[in-house]
Amino acid sequence: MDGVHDMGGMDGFGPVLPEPDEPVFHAPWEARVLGLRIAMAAHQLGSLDSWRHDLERLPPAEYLSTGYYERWLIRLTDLIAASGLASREEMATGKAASGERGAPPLTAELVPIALGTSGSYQRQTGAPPRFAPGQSVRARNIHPHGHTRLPRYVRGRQGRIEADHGAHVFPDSNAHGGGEAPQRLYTVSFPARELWGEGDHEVRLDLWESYLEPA
Amino acid sequence: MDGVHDMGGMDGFGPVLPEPDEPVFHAPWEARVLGLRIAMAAHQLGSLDSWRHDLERLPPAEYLSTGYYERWLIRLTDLIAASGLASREEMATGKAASGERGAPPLTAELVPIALGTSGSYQRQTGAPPRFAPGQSVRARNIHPHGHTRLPRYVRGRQGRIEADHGAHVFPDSNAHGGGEAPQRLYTVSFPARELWGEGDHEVRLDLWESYLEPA
Amino acid sequence: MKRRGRVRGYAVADEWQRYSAGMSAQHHHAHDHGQAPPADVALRTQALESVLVAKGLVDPAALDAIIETYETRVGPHNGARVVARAWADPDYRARLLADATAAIAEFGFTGRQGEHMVAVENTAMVHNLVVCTLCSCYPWPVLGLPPVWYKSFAYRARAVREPRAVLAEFGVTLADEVAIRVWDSTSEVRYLVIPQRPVGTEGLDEAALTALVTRDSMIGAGLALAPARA
Amino acid sequence: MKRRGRVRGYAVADEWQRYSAGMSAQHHHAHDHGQAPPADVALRTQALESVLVAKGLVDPAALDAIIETYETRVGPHNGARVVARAWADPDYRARLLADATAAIAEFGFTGRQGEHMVAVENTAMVHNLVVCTLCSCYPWPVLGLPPVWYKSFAYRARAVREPRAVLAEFGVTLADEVAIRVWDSTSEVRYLVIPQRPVGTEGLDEAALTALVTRDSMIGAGLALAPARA
Repeated sequence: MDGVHDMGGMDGFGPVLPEPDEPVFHAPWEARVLGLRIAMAAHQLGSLDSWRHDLERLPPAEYLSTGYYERWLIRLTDLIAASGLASREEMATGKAASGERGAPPLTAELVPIALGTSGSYQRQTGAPPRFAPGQSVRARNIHPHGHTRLPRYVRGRQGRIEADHGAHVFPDSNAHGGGEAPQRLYTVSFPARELWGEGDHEVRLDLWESYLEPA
Repeated sequence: MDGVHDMGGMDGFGPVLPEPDEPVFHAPWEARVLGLRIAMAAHQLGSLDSWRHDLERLPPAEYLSTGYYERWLIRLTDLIAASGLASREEMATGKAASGERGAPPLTAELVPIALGTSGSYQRQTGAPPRFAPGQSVRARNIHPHGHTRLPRYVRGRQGRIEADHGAHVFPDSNAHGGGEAPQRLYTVSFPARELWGEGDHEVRLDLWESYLEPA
Repeated sequence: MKRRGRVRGYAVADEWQRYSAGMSAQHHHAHDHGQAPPADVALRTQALESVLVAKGLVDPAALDAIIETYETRVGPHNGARVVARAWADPDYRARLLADATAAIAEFGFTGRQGEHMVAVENTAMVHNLVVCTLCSCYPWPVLGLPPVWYKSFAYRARAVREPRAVLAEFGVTLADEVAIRVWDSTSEVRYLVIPQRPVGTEGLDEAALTALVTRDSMIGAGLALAPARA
Repeated sequence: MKRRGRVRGYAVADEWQRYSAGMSAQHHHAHDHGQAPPADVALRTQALESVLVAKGLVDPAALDAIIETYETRVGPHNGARVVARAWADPDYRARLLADATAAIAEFGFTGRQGEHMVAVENTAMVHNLVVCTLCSCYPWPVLGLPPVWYKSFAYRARAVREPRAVLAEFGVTLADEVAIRVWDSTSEVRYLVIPQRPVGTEGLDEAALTALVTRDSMIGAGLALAPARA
């Protein structure tokens, strides 16, 4: 989707403000939201791709006026409500409506394993790559209404294949329950002048094969 | 500037909600803000171009979370403060700090004339047009940090000259006090497929000559 | 009203229905619709007016006159007269299409946001729709001040992207073979749509025709009324 | 800190200075900087945790363990060890550049947001900078959780557009002849920058080198510390 989350190149956000000696969390609730998000993932609430899409589908004014962990809190609450694991009223009051009590799938003992292991997003498809390193390509000028990892700022612009990462899970499909539909993933470089009409730097992105066409 | 005000094609804003029997104003204060804006224009507070740029430079979250007349109120207050005609404290309290009292340049008697007359934005430059109706052009892929009337969604896309409006005041210059710098203005048509990768409609925009290159 | 979810597979509209239904009470998005401004906006406006009047910078009677102008004298009834005459008088229609600024000035409709008018005509083959994606440019002398939906982020975003879906939200469904032409008001040129003259209006005079011309039809977001509905 | 107004003629930064200075007290934009969340967020979080614990969906001890992991065990000190070894051990450096995921796993640094690691090396000729314009993708196993500035809208917007200006805001000024390469983390591939080894560190061992490697230097927003400053 062409949303406000797609921020590459946008003006108006002011200077970058590094914070000296920044703590990992700025308030205890931020830490709890992180913990809750990870712990609830053990309930199979959806893919990381659908989670990213949940966040980017927040109404634009809300996306821009909330912080990172507040957006997580909003969407985690929504995910749990949609799953039926708890109702909005229960989550608002903090009180369970029924006396049923399950056993948490993620215990403290399992945390090191849960955090230290994770699956690969690479898949074997057997399909030959359409592009090879060094080749000129153009990012397609497409505007999907759903989730995509093709930022607006490269659409229609010409670049060069720098690396082939093999086939990876395709977020545009996986975010919408359409299956992993793995596709070749490439690192593509673009000169700043091609992207912005000025500048001397280079920008590299990882782009899936269907985002690209020969140039 | 590539700002959130440049909304053409953006997703996430929901449905269009026409309001049956909509009043001209939804609250008395909206009407007063309109009146104040027009009445204060008699004090020569700047061009319409700089006013538009004032509005689009609102911090993005603020732009998206305020209404049309509220944005006007914010920027009118800022303009008056910058002009020195009233201080922020005076405007916040509603009380004039000094006893000086001028004569309002716009009286009720002058309102019909002020609203019914306005100057042309067309200028005679003597410069021959660079493009002619029917010609193929491409909107340049430029990303000015200042005010521009070249929306992102046409940049880099190919279109056709439909009409030549003569030379008009160039907003990208005039908004920044750079003078009128008049340039030829053209109506340019773009097929939806060229803009969005799909669709069967056509979009027409009025674009200044320096926004365009031959295609 | 129809919702966008119908048009596209991805459920952006679902978000809005969720919010509209108040399921997420912490989040208020009313401003996007131009509703429910903060309570203090009225007070801030009042304070601003008070001090500007006290300093002799504005004349409250001038404010009243400006407001009265746009509440009663300058509005879509002006544009409706222009359109009705174009329907009734082929010579006027020709003048309007050739030089809309001059033709509209024949009625005395002049002034800010109407400096460079262009009239575009809807036909059986082409439907015109006007938007301003960058702000809310609108032809004030013929249509008055823009409605909230015209200024809404949704309209500004979607009119150039999916005009058929937007028109459907206004209850307007055009045949597939009608070409849609969207005008994005990026300059000081302002566009007035001449809607198609409804069938069954052959016997009507200019005044009767005027009553059929709605504001939305002059933006392209609606059609002129059929005589029975007027 | 330097301001953007210095870099470009148009004064976006002026806006921010105005707001920072509190001249427009009605408008709060603190969220953009990740500061000052609404007071009720903490209460909402507490209510959510309470009910999830009451229903046996989460174990509060597991939450504590997750938080403790990212507060103490998984953070930029992990990445610093990787970088220091790459500086000290040419064979390790070669393995890291050839297959960063495997080379980083030699330390046991594995897990979510580190599934597909790529190491990119800063040299006298090329400076690498990492961003995620679409969200805030970041290599957790080596750097921990991202800092607020990395998640900020300003950084996400500007790193790909004007990296030299952004670097200047971190106090990093590169010679014009140094090429800047910005990596936008659009896939599950995560990038670790190997900063240039500071001069005067020839005699230092791996542990001493580790202390010179800052978090920002592994994102490309900073340089490794000179030995005197460590």
